This record gives sequence, C-alpha cells and structure tokens, in this order.
Amino acid sequence: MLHIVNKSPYEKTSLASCLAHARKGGAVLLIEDAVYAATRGSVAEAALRRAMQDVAVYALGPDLEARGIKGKVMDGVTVVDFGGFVDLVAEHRTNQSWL
Amino acid sequence: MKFGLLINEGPYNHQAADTAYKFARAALAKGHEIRRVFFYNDGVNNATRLTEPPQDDRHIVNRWSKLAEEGGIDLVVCVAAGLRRGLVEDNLAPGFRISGLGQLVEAGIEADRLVVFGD
Amino acid sequence: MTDTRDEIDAEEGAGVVKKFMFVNRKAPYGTIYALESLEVVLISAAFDQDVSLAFLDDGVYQLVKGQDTKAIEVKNFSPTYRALEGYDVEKLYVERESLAARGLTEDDLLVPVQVVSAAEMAELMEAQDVVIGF
Amino acid sequence: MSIEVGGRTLETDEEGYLVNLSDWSEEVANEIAKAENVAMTENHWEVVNFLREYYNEYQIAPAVRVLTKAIGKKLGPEKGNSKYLYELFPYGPAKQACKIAGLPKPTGCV
Repeated sequence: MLHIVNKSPYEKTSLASCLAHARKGGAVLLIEDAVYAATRGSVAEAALRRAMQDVAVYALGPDLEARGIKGKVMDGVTVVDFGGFVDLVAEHRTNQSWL
Repeated sequence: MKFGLLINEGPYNHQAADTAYKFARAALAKGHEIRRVFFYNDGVNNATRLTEPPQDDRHIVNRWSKLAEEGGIDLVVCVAAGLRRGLVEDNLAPGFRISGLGQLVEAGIEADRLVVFGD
Repeated sequence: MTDTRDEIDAEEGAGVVKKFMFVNRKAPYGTIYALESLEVVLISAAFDQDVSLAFLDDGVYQLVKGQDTKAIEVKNFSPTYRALEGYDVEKLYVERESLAARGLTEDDLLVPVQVVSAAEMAELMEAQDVVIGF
Repeated sequence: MSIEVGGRTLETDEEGYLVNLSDWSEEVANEIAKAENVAMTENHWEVVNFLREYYNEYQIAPAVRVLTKAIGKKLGPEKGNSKYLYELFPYGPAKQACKIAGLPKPTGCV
C-alpha cells in the first residue's frame, strides 16, 4: 500500500500516524509540507530512518525544490517527480492520503 | 490505467489543487486515463469563474477548464458542497459540471485508482 | 434523501463490489471534514459496496456521546452515526490506541463499534480497494 | 416565496420547502400538501409523521431505500415499498413527503 503524507511533522501527527500503520513492503510518499520530514539532521530523521527498515520512503522533488531543501535530503529517501508519483500510485494496488 | 481524483481544498489557500493538477497532467503524459476529477468540500471553489488571480501567478481555475477542454476530462463539482458555499451554475467555469456525490462513489468503483488531495 | 440522480447512478454501477473504507482522523465542528465525510458515506450506501468506517486519531472524537452544539449554533450531526445501521453500514472500526491516548473508552461512544488495535487497523486498511480519508 | 397559514406568512424557498423548520405544524403541512396537489389521508400522515420522527432521531432525511425498509418494519410489508410511497406522493417521497413533513431540502440529488 502507498501512503501519501502532506503535513509537516512539526505541525500535525499525520506522519507519525501513517508510519504507525504502514506495513512491511509498503511505501510512504512525502509531498507538499511533508517533505520537510526528509531533511537530514532533523528531529524527524530518526523516525523516518526506523520506518525505512520496513517501508520505502519517497519524497516529491518539485516540493523539495520549492522549499529550498533539495540538497538536504537524508540518505535512503528516493526523490521522484510527478511522473514518479503517478508510477507509485499505479504500482500499488491501494493508496491512502493521510490528511 | 484509469485514475479518479478527489480534491477537497480550494485553490490558492492550500497546495492540494496544484498537486492534483500536476498529478493529472503527469498521468495523462504517461498515457493513463483520468476517469473523473471530483471537487468536494472547499474544493468546489476550484470551479468558480469569478476567480481573478494576479497575472504573475498561475490561474488555477482556467487551468482546470483548459485540461477539461484538451483532454475531455470530466470535472464534477459536488452539488451539496457547492450550495453550502455559493457555487452554482451561474458562476461555474467552463468545463465543470455540477452533480451529486454519487459521482464520487461511482469514480471509486470505476477507476483503478482513486487518489485524494486535501488538507 | 435522494430519489433521483444518485440512485440512478447506483443502478448503473450495479455489479462491481469494491471494499471502500472511509478514514476519519479529524474532530467534528473545528472543521467540516467529519460532516462531509459522513455525507459521502450515506451516499455510498446506495451503491451496494462493501463500506467500512475507520476512526482513529482525532476522528474518535466524532463518536463521543453527549455532543450538544446549541451554544455554538452548528448542526449536531452526531445522531446521524446511529442511522448508519439502517443504511446497512455496519463496519465501524475504532482504534484502541487513539481512544486511550485521549482518555476515552468504548463506553464514551454513541454507537456500537468494533475496537481494534493499530496493527489490526493497518491490516484492515491494506485489505481495501478504495481508501478515502478526509 | 411564502405560504399563508392561519393568517401568518411563512417563508419558503423557490421549491416550496420551509425556510425555518420551526414554522412547521400540521396546519402548515396541510397547506404545503395542497400546493403539491396531495390530499392528505391517514396513510399520508403515517409517512409524514414517520419522517419527522426519523429526522428528530437521526438529524437526516432517510434515503428512499432506507425509508421503505423502515416503513415496512413499522407499518407492515404492504406499505414498505416504493410503489406504495409513490402512490401517496407522486413526485417521490424525497421531494414531496419531506417538504410536507417540514424537513430540510434533500441535497444529495440534482
């Protein structure tokens, strides 16, 4: 299952809740303000690092660029463009937006 | 593959409508079909033809109208959510139509993937 | 009540049965999401799909007993959750961890529900065809 | 728009639904029914009263499917079908019975 998160981890608990429900083999895509969670050296990094043992983590490149943090993405996060976003949705039988 | 999109936020206030639009364009570019875009909650405000943003910014409403015209995409505005917010036939932008919530459920049934964009 | 458009749609969509889950993670009244989510659920019932509702995080507040909105002059839609059974929407899952974190128990809720763990909730989500969260 | 009932003028929307639900009374119901060309009988009142009770309990007007099922349970299977309801309210229970019962206009349909 693909989980889509769009909230900064410092504003809402959406990412934490998503990670608590993402099952082994699933994927998490960070878009909009959620891309801040992928920042190297941030408080959110540890939680994401733990999640990566079970799920693949992606971040939307255009949102990283817009926010000036493209160069600060932590290792292990795969950056995708909108085409990659479409592919992720297509590849997973189901998806869920954690609004 | 057939996609259905649900948009729950208005234009400009939240990025959801922009993300959904970029997603729709990317899906079409990859040869997928957009079965329907359903506008619900404040998302109905994507459909008001009275929208006039400054010229140096994207025109979210016209962009949807153009997508509908070019791609024959079915843009459906929820009647109940629209009535609550003053969005009716009179101020509906080209390419949109107003219909019931059943159109959202139907899109969920008929599309291979339904993706929700909101706040 | 809908005796035109939506029921015609429902008949046309006959045949396919998908598993729909509506995920409620937001509290009522502060925003409209809970109410408009419930409105979709009521319509979806006409399509003979396999519908379930998940309540987790602040969504569990939607089901708390004793809501009285008179003083804020907002429509109290909490009684409508009790109508769901008549719509054949009978799968209401509430996450145990979310209740506990908010100092709530099953006795605080206004409808019969199935309380499940976060792990069970994750499994339920995974088993769906369409997941709509507001 | 408005209707006159017992010397009072009550506001309605363009389709004839009451604007203020608290204006409703049996007299008002009869007046709305007259405008709809529905001659109220015991059978009509059964449905109208049922709708009011349902609304008071759940804060929504039931879908027709749900209404017929619930009516069948309460008033007997010969009444729990849409044919019976449409005979009483030719333009449909949602459009006419809800209006006469003083419920909000159903928004789900166009």
